Amino acid sequence: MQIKILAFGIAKDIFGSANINVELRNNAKAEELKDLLEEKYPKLKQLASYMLAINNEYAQNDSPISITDEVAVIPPVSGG
Amino acid sequence: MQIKILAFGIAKDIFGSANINVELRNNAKAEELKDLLEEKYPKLKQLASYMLAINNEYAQNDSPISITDEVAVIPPVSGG
Amino acid sequence: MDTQIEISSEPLKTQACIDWVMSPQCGGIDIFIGTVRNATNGKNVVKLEFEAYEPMAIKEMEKIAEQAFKKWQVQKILVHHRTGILEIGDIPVIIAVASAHRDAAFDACRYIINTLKQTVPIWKKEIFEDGEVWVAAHP
Amino acid sequence: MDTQIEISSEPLKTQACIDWVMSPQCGGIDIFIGTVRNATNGKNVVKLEFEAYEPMAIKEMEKIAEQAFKKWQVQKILVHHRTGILEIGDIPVIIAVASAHRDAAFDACRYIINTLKQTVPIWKKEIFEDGEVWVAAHP
Repeated sequence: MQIKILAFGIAKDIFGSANINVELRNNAKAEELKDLLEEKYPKLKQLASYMLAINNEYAQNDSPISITDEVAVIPPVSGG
Repeated sequence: MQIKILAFGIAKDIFGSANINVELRNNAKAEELKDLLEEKYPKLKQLASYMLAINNEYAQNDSPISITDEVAVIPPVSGG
Repeated sequence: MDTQIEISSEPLKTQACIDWVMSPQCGGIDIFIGTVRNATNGKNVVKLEFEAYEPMAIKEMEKIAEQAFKKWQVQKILVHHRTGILEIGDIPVIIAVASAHRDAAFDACRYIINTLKQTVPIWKKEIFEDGEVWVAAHP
Repeated sequence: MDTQIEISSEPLKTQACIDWVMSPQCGGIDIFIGTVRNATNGKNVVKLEFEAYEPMAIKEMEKIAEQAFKKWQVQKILVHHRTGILEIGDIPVIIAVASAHRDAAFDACRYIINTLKQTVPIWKKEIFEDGEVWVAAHP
Protein backbone atom coordinates (compact mmCIF):
# COMPACT_ATOMS: atom_id res chain seq x y z
CA MET A 1 0.00 0.00 0.00
CA GLN A 2 1.12 3.55 -0.64
CA ILE A 3 1.07 5.83 2.41
CA LYS A 4 1.43 9.59 2.46
CA ILE A 5 3.66 10.77 5.31
CA LEU A 6 3.35 14.32 6.63
CA ALA A 7 6.54 15.98 7.84
CA PHE A 8 7.06 18.93 10.17
CA GLY A 9 9.95 20.99 11.49
CA ILE A 10 13.33 19.49 10.72
CA ALA A 11 11.71 16.36 9.25
CA LYS A 12 10.36 18.55 6.47
CA ASP A 13 13.91 19.75 5.79
CA ILE A 14 15.26 16.18 5.83
CA PHE A 15 12.58 14.95 3.39
CA GLY A 16 12.88 18.13 1.34
CA SER A 17 9.07 18.28 1.33
CA ALA A 18 6.06 18.70 3.63
CA ASN A 19 4.94 15.20 2.62
CA ILE A 20 6.31 12.13 0.91
CA ASN A 21 4.80 8.87 -0.32
CA VAL A 22 6.21 5.53 0.78
CA GLU A 23 5.37 2.01 -0.28
CA LEU A 24 4.59 -0.13 2.76
CA ARG A 25 3.29 -3.70 3.08
CA ASN A 26 -0.35 -4.00 4.20
CA ASN A 27 -0.89 -3.74 7.97
CA ALA A 28 2.74 -2.85 8.59
CA LYS A 29 3.58 -1.63 12.08
CA ALA A 30 4.95 1.81 12.91
CA GLU A 31 8.38 0.31 13.63
CA GLU A 32 8.68 -0.97 10.05
CA LEU A 33 7.86 2.45 8.68
CA LYS A 34 10.53 3.99 10.91
CA ASP A 35 13.13 1.49 9.66
CA LEU A 36 12.17 2.20 6.09
CA LEU A 37 12.31 5.98 6.57
CA GLU A 38 15.67 5.79 8.35
CA GLU A 39 17.09 3.76 5.51
CA LYS A 40 15.92 6.26 2.94
CA TYR A 41 16.69 9.35 5.10
CA PRO A 42 19.64 8.47 7.39
CA LYS A 43 19.61 11.98 8.86
CA LEU A 44 16.52 10.95 10.86
CA LYS A 45 18.86 8.85 13.02
CA GLN A 46 20.81 11.98 13.99
CA LEU A 47 17.78 13.59 15.62
CA ALA A 48 17.56 13.71 19.41
CA SER A 49 14.45 11.54 18.93
CA TYR A 50 11.37 11.38 16.76
CA MET A 51 7.93 9.82 16.91
CA LEU A 52 5.30 8.78 14.42
CA ALA A 53 1.73 9.94 14.78
CA ILE A 54 -1.17 7.95 13.37
CA ASN A 55 -4.46 9.83 13.04
CA ASN A 56 -3.24 12.63 15.32
CA GLU A 57 -2.14 10.30 18.12
CA TYR A 58 1.40 9.36 19.07
CA ALA A 59 2.07 5.83 17.78
CA GLN A 60 3.82 2.97 19.56
CA ASN A 61 6.31 0.79 17.71
CA ASP A 62 3.66 -1.94 17.33
CA SER A 63 0.82 0.37 16.23
CA PRO A 64 -0.58 -0.94 12.92
CA ILE A 65 -0.84 1.36 9.93
CA SER A 66 -3.64 1.05 7.41
CA ILE A 67 -4.07 2.77 4.08
CA THR A 68 -6.68 5.27 5.31
CA ASP A 69 -4.53 6.50 8.23
CA GLU A 70 -3.02 9.97 8.42
CA VAL A 71 0.63 9.37 9.29
CA ALA A 72 3.09 12.06 10.36
CA VAL A 73 6.71 12.27 11.45
CA ILE A 74 7.06 14.21 14.71
CA PRO A 75 10.60 15.41 15.44
CA PRO A 76 11.37 16.76 18.95
CA VAL A 77 8.74 19.37 19.73
CA SER A 78 9.72 22.89 20.80
CA GLY A 79 6.55 24.93 21.15
CA GLY A 80 5.68 27.40 23.85
CA MET B 1 4.06 62.71 75.96
CA GLN B 2 0.97 62.63 73.79
CA ILE B 3 1.12 60.25 70.84
CA LYS B 4 -1.31 60.05 67.92
CA ILE B 5 -2.13 56.46 67.00
CA LEU B 6 -3.38 55.64 63.50
CA ALA B 7 -5.90 52.83 63.22
CA PHE B 8 -6.87 50.69 60.24
CA GLY B 9 -9.37 47.97 59.45
CA ILE B 10 -11.09 46.58 62.50
CA ALA B 11 -8.88 48.67 64.82
CA LYS B 12 -10.57 51.74 63.40
CA ASP B 13 -13.95 50.23 64.33
CA ILE B 14 -12.72 49.34 67.83
CA PHE B 15 -11.37 52.85 68.45
CA GLY B 16 -14.40 54.41 66.75
CA SER B 17 -11.98 56.64 64.84
CA ALA B 18 -9.14 56.57 62.30
CA ASN B 19 -6.84 57.97 64.96
CA ILE B 20 -6.73 58.51 68.70
CA ASN B 21 -4.41 60.34 71.08
CA VAL B 22 -2.88 58.56 74.06
CA GLU B 23 -0.77 59.84 76.91
CA LEU B 24 2.41 57.80 77.21
CA ARG B 25 5.52 58.23 79.39
CA ASN B 26 8.61 59.47 77.53
CA ASN B 27 10.61 56.75 75.74
CA ALA B 28 7.97 54.13 76.46
CA LYS B 29 8.35 50.81 74.63
CA ALA B 30 5.80 49.40 72.19
CA GLU B 31 4.74 46.78 74.75
CA GLU B 32 3.62 49.48 77.20
CA LEU B 33 1.52 51.12 74.52
CA LYS B 34 -0.10 47.78 73.73
CA ASP B 35 -0.95 47.22 77.41
CA LEU B 36 -2.38 50.70 77.64
CA LEU B 37 -4.47 50.28 74.48
CA GLU B 38 -5.77 46.87 75.56
CA GLU B 39 -6.84 48.30 78.89
CA LYS B 40 -8.73 51.12 77.21
CA TYR B 41 -10.04 48.97 74.31
CA PRO B 42 -10.40 45.36 75.57
CA LYS B 43 -11.74 44.26 72.18
CA LEU B 44 -8.17 44.44 70.85
CA LYS B 45 -7.48 41.29 72.88
CA GLN B 46 -10.15 39.42 70.93
CA LEU B 47 -8.31 39.89 67.63
CA ALA B 48 -6.46 36.95 66.08
CA SER B 49 -3.37 39.12 66.55
CA TYR B 50 -2.24 42.69 66.02
CA MET B 51 1.01 44.57 65.63
CA LEU B 52 2.21 48.08 66.14
CA ALA B 53 4.08 49.92 63.41
CA ILE B 54 6.51 52.74 64.18
CA ASN B 55 7.43 54.97 61.25
CA ASN B 56 6.05 52.45 58.74
CA GLU B 57 8.00 49.50 60.14
CA TYR B 58 6.62 46.62 62.20
CA ALA B 59 7.64 47.21 65.84
CA GLN B 60 9.00 44.69 68.33
CA ASN B 61 7.75 44.69 71.95
CA ASP B 62 10.93 46.50 73.06
CA SER B 63 10.94 49.09 70.26
CA PRO B 64 11.09 52.58 71.83
CA ILE B 65 8.51 55.21 70.91
CA SER B 66 9.36 58.87 70.73
CA ILE B 67 7.11 61.87 70.33
CA THR B 68 7.94 62.45 66.65
CA ASP B 69 7.17 58.83 65.63
CA GLU B 70 4.22 57.86 63.44
CA VAL B 71 2.57 55.00 65.32
CA ALA B 72 -0.13 52.73 63.90
CA VAL B 73 -2.15 49.73 65.03
CA ILE B 74 -1.99 46.93 62.45
CA PRO B 75 -4.71 44.29 62.89
CA PRO B 76 -4.35 41.02 60.88
CA VAL B 77 -3.78 41.99 57.26
CA SER B 78 -5.98 40.60 54.48
CA GLY B 79 -4.90 42.23 51.24
CA GLY B 80 -4.54 40.61 47.83
CA MET C 1 15.96 45.94 39.96
CA ASP C 2 13.13 47.24 37.86
CA THR C 3 9.94 47.54 39.88
CA GLN C 4 6.60 49.31 39.58
CA ILE C 5 4.64 49.32 42.82
CA GLU C 6 1.38 51.21 43.15
CA ILE C 7 -1.69 51.53 45.34
CA SER C 8 -4.63 53.20 43.69
CA SER C 9 -8.35 53.72 44.15
CA GLU C 10 -8.81 53.67 40.36
CA PRO C 11 -9.58 50.42 38.47
CA LEU C 12 -6.37 48.49 37.74
CA LYS C 13 -5.39 48.27 34.09
CA THR C 14 -4.34 44.75 33.16
CA GLN C 15 -3.03 45.51 29.68
CA ALA C 16 -0.92 48.45 30.88
CA CYS C 17 0.61 46.22 33.57
CA ILE C 18 1.52 43.58 31.02
CA ASP C 19 2.91 46.16 28.61
CA TRP C 20 5.13 47.57 31.36
CA VAL C 21 6.54 44.19 32.34
CA MET C 22 7.33 42.94 28.83
CA SER C 23 10.88 43.38 27.62
CA PRO C 24 13.11 41.96 24.86
CA GLN C 25 15.41 40.31 27.43
CA CYS C 26 12.55 38.27 28.90
CA GLY C 27 11.16 35.03 27.60
CA GLY C 28 8.47 34.47 30.19
CA ILE C 29 5.97 36.53 32.13
CA ASP C 30 3.82 35.20 34.92
CA ILE C 31 0.87 37.30 36.01
CA PHE C 32 -1.43 36.81 38.96
CA ILE C 33 -4.73 38.65 38.89
CA GLY C 34 -6.92 38.56 41.96
CA THR C 35 -10.62 39.04 41.32
CA VAL C 36 -13.56 39.62 43.62
CA ARG C 37 -15.49 36.35 43.98
CA ASN C 38 -19.26 36.29 44.37
CA ALA C 39 -19.05 34.03 47.42
CA THR C 40 -16.85 33.18 50.39
CA ASN C 41 -17.42 30.04 52.47
CA GLY C 42 -20.71 29.57 50.66
CA LYS C 43 -22.01 33.03 51.56
CA ASN C 44 -22.93 35.58 48.87
CA VAL C 45 -20.59 38.55 48.73
CA VAL C 46 -22.16 41.82 47.59
CA LYS C 47 -18.96 43.84 47.50
CA LEU C 48 -15.56 44.25 49.11
CA GLU C 49 -13.82 47.21 50.63
CA PHE C 50 -10.03 47.48 50.72
CA GLU C 51 -8.20 49.85 53.00
CA ALA C 52 -4.44 50.39 52.97
CA TYR C 53 -1.94 52.05 55.26
CA GLU C 54 -0.43 53.39 52.09
CA PRO C 55 3.13 54.52 52.89
CA MET C 56 3.83 51.39 54.93
CA ALA C 57 2.12 49.13 52.40
CA ILE C 58 4.31 50.51 49.61
CA LYS C 59 7.38 50.00 51.78
CA GLU C 60 6.43 46.40 52.57
CA MET C 61 5.72 45.65 48.91
CA GLU C 62 9.13 47.07 48.00
CA LYS C 63 10.72 44.74 50.55
CA ILE C 64 8.95 41.75 49.01
CA ALA C 65 10.13 42.73 45.53
CA GLU C 66 13.70 43.08 46.84
CA GLN C 67 13.52 39.62 48.39
CA ALA C 68 12.21 38.18 45.13
CA PHE C 69 15.07 39.77 43.17
CA LYS C 70 17.52 38.17 45.61
CA LYS C 71 15.89 34.75 45.47
CA TRP C 72 15.28 34.43 41.74
CA GLN C 73 16.76 35.59 38.44
CA VAL C 74 13.91 37.91 37.52
CA GLN C 75 14.10 41.16 35.61
CA LYS C 76 10.92 43.09 36.25
CA ILE C 77 8.35 43.06 39.04
CA LEU C 78 5.06 44.92 39.07
CA VAL C 79 2.64 45.02 42.00
CA HIS C 80 -0.57 47.06 41.76
CA HIS C 81 -3.15 46.99 44.56
CA ARG C 82 -6.48 48.71 44.57
CA THR C 83 -8.32 50.32 47.47
CA GLY C 84 -11.92 51.39 48.05
CA ILE C 85 -15.18 49.66 47.23
CA LEU C 86 -14.92 46.80 44.71
CA GLU C 87 -17.77 44.96 43.00
CA ILE C 88 -17.86 41.29 41.95
CA GLY C 89 -15.37 40.71 39.13
CA ASP C 90 -13.29 43.79 39.95
CA ILE C 91 -9.54 43.36 40.35
CA PRO C 92 -7.97 44.09 43.76
CA VAL C 93 -4.45 43.02 42.83
CA ILE C 94 -2.19 42.42 39.84
CA ILE C 95 1.30 40.96 40.17
CA ALA C 96 3.44 40.57 37.07
CA VAL C 97 6.97 39.16 36.90
CA ALA C 98 9.20 38.92 33.85
CA SER C 99 12.29 36.76 33.60
CA ALA C 100 14.52 35.17 30.99
CA HIS C 101 13.34 31.70 32.03
CA ARG C 102 9.83 30.89 33.13
CA ASP C 103 10.51 28.98 36.36
CA ALA C 104 11.85 32.10 38.05
CA ALA C 105 8.79 34.12 37.00
CA PHE C 106 6.37 31.49 38.34
CA ASP C 107 8.24 31.10 41.64
CA ALA C 108 8.64 34.82 42.22
CA CYS C 109 5.04 35.70 41.31
CA ARG C 110 3.67 33.11 43.71
CA TYR C 111 6.06 34.17 46.46
CA ILE C 112 5.03 37.80 46.06
CA ILE C 113 1.27 37.21 46.34
CA ASN C 114 1.71 34.77 49.25
CA THR C 115 3.97 37.18 51.15
CA LEU C 116 1.83 40.21 50.33
CA LYS C 117 -1.12 38.49 51.96
CA GLN C 118 0.94 37.92 55.11
CA THR C 119 2.80 41.18 55.62
CA VAL C 120 1.43 44.11 53.64
CA PRO C 121 -0.86 46.40 55.71
CA ILE C 122 -3.98 46.21 53.57
CA TRP C 123 -7.34 45.12 54.93
CA LYS C 124 -10.35 43.60 53.22
CA LYS C 125 -13.90 43.96 54.44
CA GLU C 126 -16.46 41.54 53.01
CA ILE C 127 -19.89 43.07 52.66
CA PHE C 128 -22.80 40.61 52.65
CA GLU C 129 -26.51 41.27 52.27
CA ASP C 130 -26.91 40.98 56.04
CA GLY C 131 -23.71 42.43 57.44
CA GLU C 132 -20.00 42.89 56.97
CA VAL C 133 -16.76 41.50 58.35
CA TRP C 134 -13.06 42.42 58.34
CA VAL C 135 -11.42 39.31 56.93
CA ALA C 136 -9.01 37.40 59.24
CA ALA C 137 -9.51 39.85 62.11
CA HIS C 138 -10.77 37.25 64.56
CA PRO C 139 -9.53 33.71 65.26
CA MET D 1 -14.73 21.94 31.90
CA ASP D 2 -14.57 25.32 30.27
CA THR D 3 -11.68 25.57 27.82
CA GLN D 4 -10.65 27.78 24.94
CA ILE D 5 -7.84 26.30 22.86
CA GLU D 6 -6.65 27.98 19.70
CA ILE D 7 -3.79 28.01 17.24
CA SER D 8 -3.57 31.10 15.09
CA SER D 9 -1.20 32.93 12.77
CA GLU D 10 -2.62 36.28 13.96
CA PRO D 11 -1.09 38.18 16.91
CA LEU D 12 -2.40 36.86 20.22
CA LYS D 13 -4.63 39.24 22.18
CA THR D 14 -3.69 39.32 25.85
CA GLN D 15 -6.62 41.38 27.08
CA ALA D 16 -9.18 39.23 25.24
CA CYS D 17 -7.65 36.10 26.79
CA ILE D 18 -7.89 37.59 30.28
CA ASP D 19 -11.45 38.78 29.69
CA TRP D 20 -12.47 35.29 28.60
CA VAL D 21 -10.97 33.58 31.63
CA MET D 22 -12.40 35.94 34.27
CA SER D 23 -15.57 34.85 36.02
CA PRO D 24 -17.49 35.75 39.19
CA GLN D 25 -16.85 32.27 40.67
CA CYS D 26 -13.09 32.71 40.47
CA GLY D 27 -10.86 34.51 42.90
CA GLY D 28 -7.54 33.98 41.18
CA ILE D 29 -6.19 33.92 37.65
CA ASP D 30 -2.70 32.89 36.73
CA ILE D 31 -1.46 33.79 33.28
CA PHE D 32 1.72 32.73 31.54
CA ILE D 33 2.80 34.77 28.53
CA GLY D 34 5.73 33.55 26.49
CA THR D 35 7.61 36.26 24.60
CA VAL D 36 10.31 36.12 21.95
CA ARG D 37 13.68 36.90 23.57
CA ASN D 38 16.38 38.79 21.72
CA ALA D 39 18.98 36.14 22.55
CA THR D 40 19.40 32.43 23.21
CA ASN D 41 22.58 31.00 24.74
CA GLY D 42 24.19 34.40 24.23
CA LYS D 43 23.45 34.49 20.50
CA ASN D 44 21.32 37.26 18.95
CA VAL D 45 17.95 36.05 17.69
CA VAL D 46 16.54 37.96 14.72
CA LYS D 47 13.19 36.20 14.62
CA LEU D 48 11.45 32.92 15.30
CA GLU D 49 9.25 30.73 13.18
CA PHE D 50 6.63 28.45 14.70
CA GLU D 51 5.08 25.57 12.81
CA ALA D 52 2.25 23.41 14.15
CA TYR D 53 0.67 20.11 13.15
CA GLU D 54 -2.58 21.84 13.91
CA PRO D 55 -5.25 19.12 14.37
CA MET D 56 -2.90 17.00 16.49
CA ALA D 57 -1.62 20.02 18.43
CA ILE D 58 -5.17 21.02 19.33
CA LYS D 59 -5.91 17.45 20.40
CA GLU D 60 -2.79 17.28 22.60
CA MET D 61 -3.59 20.66 24.16
CA GLU D 62 -7.11 19.44 24.92
CA LYS D 63 -5.61 16.39 26.64
CA ILE D 64 -3.38 18.61 28.78
CA ALA D 65 -6.36 20.77 29.79
CA GLU D 66 -8.34 17.63 30.70
CA GLN D 67 -5.47 16.41 32.87
CA ALA D 68 -5.27 19.79 34.58
CA PHE D 69 -9.01 19.73 35.33
CA LYS D 70 -8.56 16.29 36.89
CA LYS D 71 -5.53 17.26 38.98
CA TRP D 72 -6.68 20.66 40.27
CA GLN D 73 -9.87 22.48 41.19
CA VAL D 74 -9.77 24.94 38.31
CA GLN D 75 -12.69 26.46 36.45
CA LYS D 76 -11.42 27.83 33.15
CA ILE D 77 -8.40 27.07 31.00
CA LEU D 78 -7.29 29.02 27.96
CA VAL D 79 -4.38 28.06 25.71
CA HIS D 80 -3.57 30.16 22.65
CA HIS D 81 -0.52 29.40 20.50
CA ARG D 82 0.69 31.39 17.56
CA THR D 83 2.32 30.13 14.36
CA GLY D 84 4.34 31.79 11.60
CA ILE D 85 7.15 34.33 11.78
CA LEU D 86 7.49 36.18 15.11
CA GLU D 87 9.67 39.19 15.89
CA ILE D 88 11.40 40.04 19.18
CA GLY D 89 8.77 40.84 21.82
CA ASP D 90 5.97 39.02 20.00
CA ILE D 91 3.92 36.50 21.96
CA PRO D 92 4.03 32.83 20.89
CA VAL D 93 1.89 31.49 23.72
CA ILE D 94 -0.65 32.58 26.33
CA ILE D 95 -1.96 30.24 29.01
CA ALA D 96 -4.58 31.49 31.44
CA VAL D 97 -6.18 29.54 34.28
CA ALA D 98 -8.94 30.70 36.61
CA SER D 99 -9.84 29.03 39.89
CA ALA D 100 -11.60 29.81 43.14
CA HIS D 101 -8.30 29.60 45.05
CA ARG D 102 -4.98 30.74 43.66
CA ASP D 103 -2.81 27.69 44.38
CA ALA D 104 -4.75 25.59 41.87
CA ALA D 105 -4.39 28.27 39.18
CA PHE D 106 -0.62 28.55 39.71
CA ASP D 107 -0.09 24.79 39.71
CA ALA D 108 -2.28 24.15 36.68
CA CYS D 109 -0.83 27.01 34.62
CA ARG D 110 2.72 25.83 35.22
CA TYR D 111 1.79 22.22 34.50
CA ILE D 112 0.17 23.22 31.21
CA ILE D 113 3.12 25.19 29.84
CA ASN D 114 5.62 22.51 30.98
CA THR D 115 3.60 19.70 29.40
CA LEU D 116 2.84 21.69 26.25
CA LYS D 117 6.58 22.05 25.68
CA GLN D 118 7.00 18.27 25.98
CA THR D 119 4.09 16.84 24.03
CA VAL D 120 2.35 19.31 21.71
CA PRO D 121 3.49 19.01 18.08
CA ILE D 122 4.67 22.57 17.53
CA TRP D 123 8.17 23.42 16.35
CA LYS D 124 10.26 26.53 16.79
CA LYS D 125 12.98 27.63 14.42
CA GLU D 126 15.45 30.23 15.68
CA ILE D 127 16.66 32.54 12.96
CA PHE D 128 20.03 34.21 13.61
CA GLU D 129 21.94 36.69 11.49
CA ASP D 130 24.12 33.86 10.17
CA GLY D 131 21.79 30.90 10.00
CA GLU D 132 18.83 29.11 11.52
CA VAL D 133 18.14 26.07 13.65
CA TRP D 134 15.14 23.94 14.66
CA VAL D 135 15.21 24.05 18.45
CA ALA D 136 15.82 20.74 20.27
CA ALA D 137 16.03 18.75 17.04
CA HIS D 138 19.54 17.43 17.69
CA PRO D 139 21.11 16.08 20.89
